[in-house]
Amino acid sequence: MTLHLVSKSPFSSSALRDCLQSFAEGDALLLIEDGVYALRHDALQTLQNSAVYCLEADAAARGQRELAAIVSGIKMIDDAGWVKLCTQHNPIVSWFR
Amino acid sequence: MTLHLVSKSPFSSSALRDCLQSFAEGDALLLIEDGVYALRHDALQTLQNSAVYCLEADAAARGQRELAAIVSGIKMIDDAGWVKLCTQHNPIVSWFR
Amino acid sequence: MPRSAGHFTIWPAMKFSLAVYSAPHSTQSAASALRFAKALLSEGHEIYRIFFYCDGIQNGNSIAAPPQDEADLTGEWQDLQRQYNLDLVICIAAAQRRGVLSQREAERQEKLSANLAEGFELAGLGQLTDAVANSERLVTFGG
Amino acid sequence: MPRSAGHFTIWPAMKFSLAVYSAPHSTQSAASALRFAKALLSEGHEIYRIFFYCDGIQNGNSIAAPPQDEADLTGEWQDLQRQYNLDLVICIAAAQRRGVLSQREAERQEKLSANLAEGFELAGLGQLTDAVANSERLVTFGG
Amino acid sequence: MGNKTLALCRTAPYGSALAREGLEAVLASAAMEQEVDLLFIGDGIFQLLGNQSPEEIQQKSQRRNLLALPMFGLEQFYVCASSLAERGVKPKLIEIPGVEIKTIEQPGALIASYQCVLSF
Amino acid sequence: MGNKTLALCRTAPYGSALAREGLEAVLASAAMEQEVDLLFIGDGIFQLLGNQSPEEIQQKSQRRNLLALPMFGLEQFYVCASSLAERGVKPKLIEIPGVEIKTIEQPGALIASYQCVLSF
Repeated sequence: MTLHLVSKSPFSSSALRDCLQSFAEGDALLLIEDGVYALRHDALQTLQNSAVYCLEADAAARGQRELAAIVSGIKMIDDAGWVKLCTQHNPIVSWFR
Repeated sequence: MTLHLVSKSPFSSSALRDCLQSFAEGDALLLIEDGVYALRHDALQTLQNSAVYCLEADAAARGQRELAAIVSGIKMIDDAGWVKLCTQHNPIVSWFR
Repeated sequence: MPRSAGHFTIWPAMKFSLAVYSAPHSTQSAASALRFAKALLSEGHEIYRIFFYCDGIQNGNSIAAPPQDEADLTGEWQDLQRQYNLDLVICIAAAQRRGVLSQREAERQEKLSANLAEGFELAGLGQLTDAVANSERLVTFGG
Repeated sequence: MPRSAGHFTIWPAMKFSLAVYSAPHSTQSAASALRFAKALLSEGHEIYRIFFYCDGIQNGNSIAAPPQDEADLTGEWQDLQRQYNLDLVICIAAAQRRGVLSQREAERQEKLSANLAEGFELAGLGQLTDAVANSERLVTFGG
Repeated sequence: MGNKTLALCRTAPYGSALAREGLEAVLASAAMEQEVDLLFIGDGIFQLLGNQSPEEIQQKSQRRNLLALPMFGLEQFYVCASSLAERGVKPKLIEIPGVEIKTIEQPGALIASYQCVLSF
Repeated sequence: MGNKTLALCRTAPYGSALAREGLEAVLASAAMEQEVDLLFIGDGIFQLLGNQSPEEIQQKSQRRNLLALPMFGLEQFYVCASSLAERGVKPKLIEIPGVEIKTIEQPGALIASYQCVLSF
């Protein structure tokens, strides 16, 4: 199934919303760059039973690591974990605007 | 009063929404570039009693000139009209993301 | 002082500066800035300075070679500069980061080539502050 | 074939290509692409090609001179290219529009200087199609 | 290998170069006889509208690139139904000569059926 | 002339260079003793958060630029209250040594009181 990469803030871009409209059952979502601010956004709640990941370095850079740790259902991963997700899913779709 | 320039689509960017949150009575709004798609968005309805302008060339480029003509309360202007608006208002605030 | 704009006279003329944050051929906003600058001048207003910042510094990249049927913004800025003796200033720090260098900067940075277009000038951010201080209107083009 | 990644062996290794649409020093995404490329290689995967398109072509601008305490992405791509013999391809049409030229292109376009960084190669969009056809995974970095 | 490819077209024309450069990449794929489909979604559906007059902003028509696609065997475009509805664009207004427009309700399922997705 | 200036800081740090380059422009103004105020609004409020570790993504701290501002006489930041609320950031979490944080409810009125607004 598809791996979706979202790299923009859900407060200023439609990237996350557009991604969720194109989300199929079994898909996975990885938040990178400003996409990690999705941790603070309601939209993620529609994905409670799905695989949602967050790139730890990007969360840490933005002071969101502690928050990420307490948002339930979000798995923090490092770069090697990102690579692994990409081997486990296909296609890989980037939502960068 | 302030002239606000919005240049991004309200369907993919928070530019228009953010602008409207910072809109004061007596301000004017000019839609340029992809901002002209605001003609198709509900958000503009909150501005019924305000001065809302649309750059005709940008609307025409995108096939929105006919629509602009029938959306009530929107004034179509050319580049000279844009210049005039800038002389009549200050400050001029650009919402481009 | 009243200005002549073709057939008629406009009062009052105003002093504008523009801040341009976007590269040509990426978004429309550099092209919008050029159109607005032309409209200002043809309406008889004065342009105190055009300050290119962030990705906008690419407007002064002399080796861009867009296809014949696409706009050549660098060339159009240069034409306008010659015609109106415009002050086209490129932020030197933003340009160094992104690879637009004058001959002198290229030597200083030990780079093999320079690509700053004639008619543009590299200077510090103080020129933006100065433009703000000395203009009646500042219009920003970004995104 | 299993690949060695430092101390341990990973199976199965995969063939990746990356598409990079963003310039260094404008958004984070070119830096993310570089980090992801390094992670791929250290996990033992193969990179078939990295294709630079849209503003991404600025990654191959040899005269960018970022301050010492900021990342030098062009230099880092070059290091990685040398170490792994990577295929770093810059879309020639996108680069012409935006002012990144090889010596040969500069002469053909009658431009006074060239700025394509060593280790990068100019080629057509067919190289993106070819990368898609010959890779098991394509990851896009844009925005 | 091959790898059936979907071009996800989600940007409006003219405001940025991405819509144009995306179509150029699709044309290149089609010219090389790679299997590529298009899905217009989000603001990408604005690329399909008629009456575009980009000469008013000194740009080339992007619709012309769309019209060239059938010559390369691309005779069917997928269009996201909810993107049209959200923007108040009636499906019957979308017309590209030589192209069959297929509106879809579940873009996620379509996307997942491809080996490669290029986003523009 | 002078021209009282407002820097409208509406972008998150690190994801794009705009937040950083905006602060550099503000520093330049302050160093030249021009009157400039800052309003953090929208995603710009994320610039103010503590615990930023940008070294994890090989970037320099942008908070360090903020911390330099009081040295140039910038001792008060305006922050949009509804932008904080929308993002779930409690006002008391925002702390910049040497800076008084003034949350405002009506950004439009504040903006209109300036002769010049720089958006970043």
